[in-house]
Amino acid sequence: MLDAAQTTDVQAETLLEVNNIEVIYNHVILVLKGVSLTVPKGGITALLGGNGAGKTTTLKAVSNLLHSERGEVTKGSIKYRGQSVHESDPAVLVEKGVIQVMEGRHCFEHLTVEENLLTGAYTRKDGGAAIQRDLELVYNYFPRLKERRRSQAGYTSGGEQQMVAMGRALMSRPETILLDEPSMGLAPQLVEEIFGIVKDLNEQEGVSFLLAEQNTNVALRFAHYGYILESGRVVMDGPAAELRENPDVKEFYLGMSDEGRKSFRDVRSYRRRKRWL
Amino acid sequence: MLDNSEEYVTEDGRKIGGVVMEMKNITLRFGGVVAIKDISFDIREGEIRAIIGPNGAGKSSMLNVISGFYVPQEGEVWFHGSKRPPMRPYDVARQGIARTFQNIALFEGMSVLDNVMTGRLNYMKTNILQQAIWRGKAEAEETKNREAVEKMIDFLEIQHIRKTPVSRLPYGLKKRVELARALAAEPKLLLLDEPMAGMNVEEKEDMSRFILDVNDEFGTTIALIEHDMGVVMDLSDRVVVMDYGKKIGDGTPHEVRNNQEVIDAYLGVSHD
Amino acid sequence: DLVIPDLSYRTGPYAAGGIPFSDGYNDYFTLLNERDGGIGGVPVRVIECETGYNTEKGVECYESTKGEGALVYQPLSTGITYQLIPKVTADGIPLHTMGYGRTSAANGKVFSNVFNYPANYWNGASGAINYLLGENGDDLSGKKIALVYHNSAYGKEPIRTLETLAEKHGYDLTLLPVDHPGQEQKSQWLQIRREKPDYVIMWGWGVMNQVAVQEAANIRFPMENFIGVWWSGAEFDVEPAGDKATGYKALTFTGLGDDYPVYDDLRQYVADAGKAAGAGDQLGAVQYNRGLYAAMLASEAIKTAQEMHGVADIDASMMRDGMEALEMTNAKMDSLGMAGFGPEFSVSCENHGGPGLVGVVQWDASTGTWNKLQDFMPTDAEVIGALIAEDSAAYAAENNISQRCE
Amino acid sequence: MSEQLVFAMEVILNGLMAGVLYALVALGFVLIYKASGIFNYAQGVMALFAAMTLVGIMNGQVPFAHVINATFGTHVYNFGWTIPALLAILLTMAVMVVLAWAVQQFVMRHLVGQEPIILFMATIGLAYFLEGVADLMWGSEIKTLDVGLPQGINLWLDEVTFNIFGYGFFIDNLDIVATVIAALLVGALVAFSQYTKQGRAMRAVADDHQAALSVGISLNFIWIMVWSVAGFVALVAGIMWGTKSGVQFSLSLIALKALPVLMLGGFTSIPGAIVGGLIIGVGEKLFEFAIGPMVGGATENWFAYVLALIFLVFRPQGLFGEKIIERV
Amino acid sequence: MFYREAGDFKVSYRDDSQTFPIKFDRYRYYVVLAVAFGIIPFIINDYWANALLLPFLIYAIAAIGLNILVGYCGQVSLGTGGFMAVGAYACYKLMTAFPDVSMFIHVLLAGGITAIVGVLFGLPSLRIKGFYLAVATLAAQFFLVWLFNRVPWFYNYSASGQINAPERDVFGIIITGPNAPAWATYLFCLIFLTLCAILARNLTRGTTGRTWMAIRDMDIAAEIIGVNPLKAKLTAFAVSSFFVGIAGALFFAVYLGAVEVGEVFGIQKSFLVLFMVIIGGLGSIFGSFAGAAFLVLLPVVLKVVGVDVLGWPTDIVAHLQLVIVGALIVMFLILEPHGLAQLWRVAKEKLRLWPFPH
Ligand SMILES: Nc1ncnc2c1ncn2[C@@H]1O[C@H](COP(=O)(O)OP(=O)(O)OP(=O)(O)O)[C@@H](O)[C@H]1O
Ligand SMILES: Nc1ncnc2c1ncn2[C@@H]1O[C@H](COP(=O)(O)OP(=O)(O)OP(=O)(O)O)[C@@H](O)[C@H]1O
Ligand SMILES: [Mg+2]
Ligand SMILES: [Mg+2]
Repeated sequence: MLDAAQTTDVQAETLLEVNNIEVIYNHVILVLKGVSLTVPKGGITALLGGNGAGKTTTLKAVSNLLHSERGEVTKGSIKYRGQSVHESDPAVLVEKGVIQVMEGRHCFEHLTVEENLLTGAYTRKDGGAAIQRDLELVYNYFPRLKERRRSQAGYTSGGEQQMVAMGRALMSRPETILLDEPSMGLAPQLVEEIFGIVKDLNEQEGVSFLLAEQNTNVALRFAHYGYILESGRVVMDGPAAELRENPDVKEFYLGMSDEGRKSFRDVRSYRRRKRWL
Repeated sequence: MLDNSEEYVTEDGRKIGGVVMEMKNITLRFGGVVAIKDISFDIREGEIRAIIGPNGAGKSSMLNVISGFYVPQEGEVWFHGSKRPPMRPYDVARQGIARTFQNIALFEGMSVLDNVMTGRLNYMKTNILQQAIWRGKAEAEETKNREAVEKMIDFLEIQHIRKTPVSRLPYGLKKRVELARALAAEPKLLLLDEPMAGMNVEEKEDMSRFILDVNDEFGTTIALIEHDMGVVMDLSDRVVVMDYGKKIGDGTPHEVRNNQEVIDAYLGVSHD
Repeated sequence: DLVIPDLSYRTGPYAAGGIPFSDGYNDYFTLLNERDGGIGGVPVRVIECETGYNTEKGVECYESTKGEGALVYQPLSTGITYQLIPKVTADGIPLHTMGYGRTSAANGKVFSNVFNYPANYWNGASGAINYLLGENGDDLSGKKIALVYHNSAYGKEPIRTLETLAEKHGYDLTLLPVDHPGQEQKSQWLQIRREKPDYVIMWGWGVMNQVAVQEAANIRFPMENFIGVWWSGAEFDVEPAGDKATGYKALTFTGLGDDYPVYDDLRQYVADAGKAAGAGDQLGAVQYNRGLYAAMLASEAIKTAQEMHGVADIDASMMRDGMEALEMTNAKMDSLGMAGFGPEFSVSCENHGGPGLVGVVQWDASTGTWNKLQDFMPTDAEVIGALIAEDSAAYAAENNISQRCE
Repeated sequence: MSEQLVFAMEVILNGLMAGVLYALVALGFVLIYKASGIFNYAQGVMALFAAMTLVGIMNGQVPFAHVINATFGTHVYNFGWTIPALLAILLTMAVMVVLAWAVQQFVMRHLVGQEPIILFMATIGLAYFLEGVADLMWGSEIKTLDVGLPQGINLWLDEVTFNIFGYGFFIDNLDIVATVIAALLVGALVAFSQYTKQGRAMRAVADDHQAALSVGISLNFIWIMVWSVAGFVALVAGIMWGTKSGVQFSLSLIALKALPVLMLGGFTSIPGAIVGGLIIGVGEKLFEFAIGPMVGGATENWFAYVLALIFLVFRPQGLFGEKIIERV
Repeated sequence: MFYREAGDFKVSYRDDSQTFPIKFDRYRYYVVLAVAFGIIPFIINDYWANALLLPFLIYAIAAIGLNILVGYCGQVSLGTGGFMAVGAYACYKLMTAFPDVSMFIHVLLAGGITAIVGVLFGLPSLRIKGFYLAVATLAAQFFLVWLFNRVPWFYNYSASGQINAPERDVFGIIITGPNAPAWATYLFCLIFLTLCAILARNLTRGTTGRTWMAIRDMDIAAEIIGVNPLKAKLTAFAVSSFFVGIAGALFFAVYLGAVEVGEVFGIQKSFLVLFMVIIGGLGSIFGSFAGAAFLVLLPVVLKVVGVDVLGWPTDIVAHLQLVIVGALIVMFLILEPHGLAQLWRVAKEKLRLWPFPH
């Protein structure tokens, strides 16, 4: 078992390296304006930022899913383990061990929950028994899914679908997971659980994470390193612990002021907005 | 019978009115799945009523029952003191119930403005011929309603994206547009299904402000599903807790927060 | 030069019939140009325009070619014909619909610019019945005859005639429509199998023919009792059914095969010279001969017009006159190397339909040829004449046309 | 037994057989729809293309002979050899795989994630394209196709039924062959889509292209595979129909016979295609038999559609189609 | 730099919701109208009218109609050919029954009758959705064609079952039949097209249009926020069929003059109009024009280039035409799935930014 110290050691090795990329949608809408970040092996890297900052776009750029949304990476490079993955088929990336859990669940509606999970194992070649074992593992993580295994995913509740999406990604036995807003729409208990699982996987299996999250609070609690994105640019980065202490981050992303957490009732007066740009 | 005149005083001393909507012994099944099991609760005039519970508890289904999209196998819905006969969702909307959806249900092919304008359908009285001719009645009506809509757009601070097709908007803004669409209907009862999912604190604060303002300024009654306990505890006057289709708690945020059953089923740790 | 538009269809569902017809039509004019230097010294220019059997394209072709000084149109499509009848009349250009089109156009008194000699559908229907009468000792009473027809204007043409003749001769007529394209005819042929009609007459075009012949073979309907109209009597209609198609009969108003002197010239000046239209592999095919015949009739009409008006480079109205005064004699055909290729006939102001002589041929799969069973024989002019008069009168009334030729 | 009843039985039997032939075409649609949510209008033209290619290969025709001759003034038509049916079928299959690859490479790959109607349009464009290419390649005249399938009345059945009812039923041998082949095809395809990994991946792709990509399913591979299988089904359909009526343009119109079958059976169901085919086949033949004579016949074209339509009003996803998920 | 909206401010909501909010567009629109009404009628000849302009105008009407149904309301229909046939036969029956009434009225009534038939066949759309509906509309297509072919009353018992347009006029100017002057037929169709386009535009920018689009984008949500799906879908079917019926009437009476229903109004027609709508751009009135123009002109251009200029055999050109049209359709869809209209919009957007790349 790895302990925390080791984890930090291994951080030296960089798995994913995004270098100054620019993304344009529809040939006209410039969304990312030079984003660079690195994901070290065995680390949990958080990508934070408000709505429309470009988190999802960054993740999709990495996993090469932009194409089907009429977006393209026009500048910069993306390397995984030193190899450029910029032009490759998304499937190739999955085979290399990088899988993305997409924002908004994206379950296969007409497949049953179990079939959904099994598609996650599509690229695996280590035999049915191993897959079966992992299936049990996923059911262990999300008992609710086991109950609903035979229902069509389209009919499950929002939270259940989120679990399916997570579970499906786990089924591919990834080395790196790109997680896009895993906490969205989940009950608080489950958010904790999911992050618990993230932590487990990270510590026990050495899975690396790149995590796009709005829930800054939780994200910074679990992540090792964080990037803050705004309007398509990285405006701040640093070890999670440092970010947590940064007064600006505190105020604008964690909702804390010097007096501790504010009540949502108290923010009614029109406030100054902090923008780095 | 209900006592509609009964006044109710919340924890922080706000007075809210009598019962506007009451759900009585609602049971909803989908084949073998029981989404809602014999649940009763009420919503009072002018209050913010939260519905919470773990995933798959049946919260969204409950909203769907209220808005007439799901027809429960058992139970009754009382609205404004009378039992609601079975009716299609659009008739429910006409009674002054508007809502937003958990998985944003905006009309992706239309601009923000048009989306919000659809919220005012119930105020559109011209017939198709008048609209085809446009000049005169239809145009006047359009302009009048446009003014009301612009008010909502201003209120929610989305003026700058008025003409943008919603498909291009980021998630958080979409949520706001959806709220604008619901508000444009000037509803008596507003149902919000996880309005703050996928937002960061700053945006949640904004959204909270909007919800409170709506509640205050227009006196709109609000039923709200949310998973962020901070938000729920701060905003709501009363909370219903569901788990596996059953009601496991109902009361002020304070009561609910300390209910052991609720903590076990949902909150995990106590949230303060 | 003499401009002859060729509204052909080498694509689409009816290409199989359109290709050989157009090849023959083109090749004959090529022959005249190559061998004789045109007609009366003026070269012929054929403008081919693809319609795909589609009316709108037909209109486009018509409009784009009429300005070139087109002399006569031959669209080989009943739909396009109906389209063009009013237009050509207004524009003063003749329209020749040989063996198709609007039957009542045979009445020249009403249809000034439309010609459908030498035979029309009603001649066809009557010809088939006459042939059957001959087979049965002039008595068809009590016989059952089924008509399998393409459910379109074209296919419906013979119905009225057959019905009238049924009254006259006392046979039973069953109507079996087949919808375009006619790939599925199980129902129709099962019905035939059940009801066992004595004879089946077919008005088909396109794939419908092949399927019908095949189905007839499948239910073992006696092929000799199965007669198709001339548009259902080409090689490609029967070949897919193989040997089982032997015995199938078809009507014709032209000679079949390539046993005519004109073919020597065609080979010499056209095919072997590499000037043949299309792939050049259709010589002697049934529909090729029809195209050839149509071209021959057109060129003879041009000659007639040139003589009448004393002008070599005639225009459309002279062409019309030429067609109206056309006379086809055996001697003439002989001199063209096409003796017996078609019936003798003459056109007049009143009669634009010719004599309506109809022949019958029979398919022999083993040799792959059509054998002549019956020469060009007259049809029931009395019945047909009345029908033509009635239908053209209705048209004249509808369109405020006053009768000509008085 | 009354004569009408016996006739009706014969009609029903033939309807069943006709239904199988429709189902053969419908199967191709179902496959592609299942795998990509694409309503492949080009399926009919694919059948035509396959049949034309088969005949062309068997007869040793020079592809694009007409164009070559027109451009270079040459006179090449034939290689001068003929190829046995079985080998020709294999070669045609290879051509269909190449076609599948090309479709994927040049069309579908660029349309990932588009709305269904756009994809549908693309297949119509493809249909036009293929039709033109097929004609240019092999010429548009009618060709006779004979791969040695039996044809004509089945005498055994004729005799048996004659002994029972006093009226021998007509069943076409070709239809019997088609039925057997269709049964085998359906069995194999059901097993494939329901129980194999690739089958599951195929259905996943149909639901959500992006998500499928994100779990590492290669759309390229799945689609080439599915289009190849659909090409194979098209070839089978092309052989059956081509044997009946000769190979020519109208072959592509059999697609129209398959559509009501699809509707009735459900776009996504392989067994649905066959059951739908049977119902439509029997329905339209019976209607034409019983009601047709009263209304003037030729009812088959529309009756199938109206039958399917009425049916759909009660079951909007067809008999076996996946339930249309309606949630908010 | 040529195309700007800066400086073009709106001071009222009324101005803001007009058809061409940008001045430049508005002027261009007036110029087009002026040319269409003021210049073309004087220079038109038979070829241009009959081979190009009439089909373009009439198809544009049909495309607008279908676009309302498919592009705005999201109900894919393959029954357009059948509905055009209803328009044509209604017009024929009216023309022959009331010879003295103006053609203008006949055509409008034909549209009205088609609207009723359209509503009838639109009823199943309440239950049936997506491609199921598309295929279901084929029932209308085949049934209607069969009906017109079958029942002699529709074709006034003529021997062949064809219908022929007798000569009819509007204010004494002959509009139908072979003697109608090219300019008159052109103007007649142009007036209808202009009216239809304006009506369609008015409907689609107001409440009706929004309910249609709501149904298209997400029918369940639309119903929950208060759209009555029955009403929305049926009005879409009615309005769409009205336009399609007008197009059918004009197609028969003014353009072709004689019609054989199975051939002219067959399923190919349904596909053709759908093509126009999609190539042009779903949910765009301008797109309907662009699509109609494209698909009417393209084959003619290809033919002229292939046969007249390059001198290729007609059949090769015809086949190549299929290949090229097919390839172009696919290419356009890949390039811009939202049609020519969107291509135009993107071009404008770029022009607005020009000379800056973003
Ligand atoms: N398909 C698209 N076409 C055009 N613009 C797009 C598209 N997808 C995203 N955008 C734009 O790109 C910007 C970044 O979007 P992105 O989804 O990456 O943000 P995000 O940080 O993930 O936000 P959220 O937290 O709301 O998910 C937004 O302004 C959005 O409007
Ligand atoms: N139309 C339906 N058909 C079948 N099952 C359904 C349907 N709608 C909901 N369910 C089931 O009912 C249960 C309750 O679902 P619901 O969406 O109400 O949950 P929820 O409380 O909103 O959960 P979440 O917080 O995750 O959104 C779930 O198990 C879901 O799978
Ligand atoms: Mg995002
Ligand atoms: Mg929910």
